[in-house]
Amino acid sequence: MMEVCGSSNVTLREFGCEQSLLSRPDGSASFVQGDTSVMAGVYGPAEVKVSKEIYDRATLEVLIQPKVGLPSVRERSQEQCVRETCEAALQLSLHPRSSLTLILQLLHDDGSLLSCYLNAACMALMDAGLPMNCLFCGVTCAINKEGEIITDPTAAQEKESRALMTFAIDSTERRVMMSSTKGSFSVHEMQRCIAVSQKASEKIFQFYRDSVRRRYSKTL
Amino acid sequence: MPTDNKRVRGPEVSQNPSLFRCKPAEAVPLHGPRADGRQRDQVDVRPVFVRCGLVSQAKGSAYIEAGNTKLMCCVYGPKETERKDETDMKCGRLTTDMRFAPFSCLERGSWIQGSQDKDFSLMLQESLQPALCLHKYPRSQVEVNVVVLENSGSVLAHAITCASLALADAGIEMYDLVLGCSIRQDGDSYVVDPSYMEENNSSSVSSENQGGLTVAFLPSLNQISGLQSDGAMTEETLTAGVRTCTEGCYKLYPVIQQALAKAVRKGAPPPSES
Amino acid sequence: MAAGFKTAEPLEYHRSFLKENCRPDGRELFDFRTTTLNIGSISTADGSALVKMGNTTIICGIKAELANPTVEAPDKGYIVPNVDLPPLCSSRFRPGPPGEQAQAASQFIADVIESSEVIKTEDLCIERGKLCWVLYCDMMCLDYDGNILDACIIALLAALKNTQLPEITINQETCTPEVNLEKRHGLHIHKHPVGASFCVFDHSILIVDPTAEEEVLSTAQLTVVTDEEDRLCSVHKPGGTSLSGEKLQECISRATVRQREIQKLIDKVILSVKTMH
Amino acid sequence: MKDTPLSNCERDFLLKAIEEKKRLDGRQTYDYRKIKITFGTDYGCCFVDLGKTRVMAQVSSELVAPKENRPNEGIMFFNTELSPLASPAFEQGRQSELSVKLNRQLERCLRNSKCIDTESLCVVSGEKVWQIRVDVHMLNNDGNLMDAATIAAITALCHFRRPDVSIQGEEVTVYSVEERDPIPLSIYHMPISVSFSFFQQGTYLLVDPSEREERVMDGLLMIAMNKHREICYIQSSGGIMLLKEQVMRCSKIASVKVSEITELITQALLNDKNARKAGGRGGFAESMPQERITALKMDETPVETTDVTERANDIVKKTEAPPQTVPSPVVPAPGVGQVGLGLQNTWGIEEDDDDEEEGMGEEDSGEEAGGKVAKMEVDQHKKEQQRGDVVEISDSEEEEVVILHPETPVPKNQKGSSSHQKGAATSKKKQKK
Repeated sequence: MMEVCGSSNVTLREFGCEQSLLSRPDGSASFVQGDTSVMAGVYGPAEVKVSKEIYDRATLEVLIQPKVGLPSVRERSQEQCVRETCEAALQLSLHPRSSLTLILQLLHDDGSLLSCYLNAACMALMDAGLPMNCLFCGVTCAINKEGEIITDPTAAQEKESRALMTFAIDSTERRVMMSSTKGSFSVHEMQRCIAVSQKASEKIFQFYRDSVRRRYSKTL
Repeated sequence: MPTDNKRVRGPEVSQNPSLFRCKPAEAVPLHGPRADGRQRDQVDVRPVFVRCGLVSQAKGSAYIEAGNTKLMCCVYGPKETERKDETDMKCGRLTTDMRFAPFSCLERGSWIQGSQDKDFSLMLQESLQPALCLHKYPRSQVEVNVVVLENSGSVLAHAITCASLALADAGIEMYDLVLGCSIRQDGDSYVVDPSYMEENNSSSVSSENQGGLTVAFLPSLNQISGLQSDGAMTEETLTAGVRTCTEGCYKLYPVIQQALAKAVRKGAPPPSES
Repeated sequence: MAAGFKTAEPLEYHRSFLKENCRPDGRELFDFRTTTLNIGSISTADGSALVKMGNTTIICGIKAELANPTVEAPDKGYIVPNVDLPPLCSSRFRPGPPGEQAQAASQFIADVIESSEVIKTEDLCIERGKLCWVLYCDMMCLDYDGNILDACIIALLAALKNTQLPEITINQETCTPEVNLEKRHGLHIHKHPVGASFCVFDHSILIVDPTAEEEVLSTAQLTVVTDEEDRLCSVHKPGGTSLSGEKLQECISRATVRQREIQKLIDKVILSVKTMH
Repeated sequence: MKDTPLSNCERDFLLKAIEEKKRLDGRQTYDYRKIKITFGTDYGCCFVDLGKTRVMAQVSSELVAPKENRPNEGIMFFNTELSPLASPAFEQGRQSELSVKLNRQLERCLRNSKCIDTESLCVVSGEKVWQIRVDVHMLNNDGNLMDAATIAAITALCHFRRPDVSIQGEEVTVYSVEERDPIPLSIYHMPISVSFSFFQQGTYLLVDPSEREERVMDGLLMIAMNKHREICYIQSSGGIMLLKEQVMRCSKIASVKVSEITELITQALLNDKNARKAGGRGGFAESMPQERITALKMDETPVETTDVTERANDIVKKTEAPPQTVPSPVVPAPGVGQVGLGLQNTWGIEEDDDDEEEGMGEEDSGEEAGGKVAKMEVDQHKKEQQRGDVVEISDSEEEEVVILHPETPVPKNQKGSSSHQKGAATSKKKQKK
């Protein structure tokens, strides 16, 4: 058994978010975690291509754009993770036979990228005003060589770590919506990381709430 | 910079270890008995193993193994034509797709289909089409997909046989089965159903009568639906070659018939009392 | 009658089985389908395996080639895994470049190889900075009936264990490699990762080893990969409805049992081939 | 997704407004929209906001072999990415006409004007040179993407630092940022493009058209110029006839605009340099507008972890330990094995030949035919027996399928297999399924 993780590592870096920053998309947001930064845009509900049409719900497409070069297999796998998470959160059956497109543009990668994609995606979906069952947020945990948990690791910390886990936590029951891991780890370590992520999600959801409250403070 | 960004990428270049082998590869004997013990200049085809209806998702499927050549064929359809603009109101369409698994040849192949695959697909389509009653399937298409798992020669010939079996298994109406057989002519002698080594190994003794020939044959109608030859052969050799190939097809015929009968018997409702 | 019900209301059809704690094909919720393994059937490959889990069939062929190591990692070789879902295996796949599912599967397998360290890429180095092996691990689905990830991992592992690399020496005078194709040796397999996939029905019911139909109707999918030391190599849940830590724990327990089962199977099959000579 | 079409009313309205020398955003004819230049955390990353149009450029470098005809020159590579983020009409991964056009223009403007000293990018002549790659991502299209893209690309190139290299003999060492300070590119001049749109066959002219204006314009004239008033590139598109005076007037306007923009870029680069020197953090968190109601920042926050370990332990303990013993797999033949009794597969279950089933099913604990999948069989089709005589084939399959030594099937690529196969003239068949 590992000792209780050192508290100094269990922090979330500076968070920042700006919504509606792009004029063309129906919803947009940029999300910053430390130096990691992602911009997200949502189009839809709009007309769908016949080949992608689903008769009882909307078709959601997620596109991840890397900074240099074309998207590769890695981006495709991340797209799948983000898409299936969003699909579970969105009430897609309200918009049958229509298309939703979520584009995520990487601006800078300094660790915890997948969680930043998820957070940016959630903020953009909110900005687009799409009906959702719940919100979700992404938390990345790294386990370093000493067995300590580091939340929201930087790229350097990720490199040093022995295992890396990213979870998407839902806002209603704080359960795991998505999980993506790297490296090998014990069951205990995973359960601890889940528990830490659930705690961290409280902070992120509070941040969501604060930023949305601030945004609508004049209209309310 | 054309890179394949839809697959996990390896190094830009890599080489087959056999390029650096210390001992030269054993040469294929040009006279006398063949490497696998079969007879030269005789209609000595490899024993084949065939089976129908292996793939649960497909309408019809077949697997064929001849020597080390292994290939599989699945048939989907008849279904609505995908390309609406090509819908034919009177006649169905046959589409074929033939590909080699990357590990199927001695040299690792690429996932991206090369011109050879496309060539084979086309040959396959042209050989099968005459045997199908496509007029019975207006506005629809029948898809034939072939995957070569291991290439040990005569791939096209066996693909034709396998595909026609799969079509029959799928219950697509046909005038007859299509059987394929190929020979390799090397000067005066020839080998039937050549292996990969025999296909790619030609002696430079005589430049005349060098070539390969693949025939697609409808056995009960006694008609040829497809013929492909490369190399240079005299008219007489070619005619003789075609004759040899049809003979080879006749040898396959009972095995194919029997595999089909077995699949039909299995698929038919049991003659039970209930 | 039943056929009509199944076609018209597939979800209700499955629910009526799940209510009784069983599945339309007669399995219980935590039962895997029969898993059959056959190794070494492709002679053109350096290692091969064919895996069938129920109807799902995956063939994995490994080809080894020589290449230069990268400047960044001069003492490492390459492992290049790719999963192909050709139109042959199911009518849901179209010809052309691999779709999202195939790409995500390829990336998943690559991640499992890296995380589990089934093979250390250092082992593939022949001469530092000069020459190394590239293992092209190509997995092809021949019959798609769900749960390809588990089948791919088994096929990959068995094929790697079946792989025999030719002996290679560097000629000191000419500085060129010399390959002896007759003399071959196996790879050093460090870990035995095995996956177990689950589906979530109606946000709560967990079933293992889903068929293609169950996958479509489910609300979430989850794959747990464990090795022989009960360490987790991957907990991959791409999304879908949420699961609590307790539910995940259930899946992990099932996955560890499955790991033992499959490792035993692979070992026994490999052994059966070895004892033949 | 399709772009929303422009209605005739809108079109007429826009043209009428232009005739009345009015623009929708309140600008005058020759006004440029507000330009904002920000930089990313790493070198060579630049954002340009031109009104609502937003573009990002990222420069990266890589050591590659030079082109054969220019062994002493580095390579400049431009890639324009029309991200679907910028407009619903843009599609990912497809080279649209617009993206090819933009890329061409960018290349002509920045590569062909020889503003970058490519010879200084050579490391080993004929062997290794730097390839400088410029990726320009369009993030929001509100017109005049080209001007924004050139500003972003040239600023990013000015901002970029490549890693230092040293050559000792044949060994080329690339130093990381920590080891040696990276080196900026040598840039001779900064070409900046200025776009002019023409309406009503060239009667009206507007500088820096917005997206709406672009949709109703008849033609476009693009002039790229540096601050020394040297024209680097000029292109007119859309098929309008321009008078010589019009072009001259445009070039005059361009020279004014270019000196303004150059000044702005220099200032922005200087600011960034000072900020970096002072050790202040650059990057996105800093560039986020604080005063906007849509933006919010949260400082670094600790996460409560008091009962985390307990909770994890609880969950692990609660689930019952998995059984240590697992069923033994069945190995009916060398190279083949099977485990589990579940759903059967269609591969080979039709084997009704009873003699095939040795060693299968017995070991399976009690359950009925679950494991009875005959996955392996040795079929031998003796074609010799049927040679030439098709008509007389009997219906009975037992006669046709002759099974030889079913107890010793051989996996195919085993070395020993050849010895097994010697016996029969025709080789033994084993289904690999």
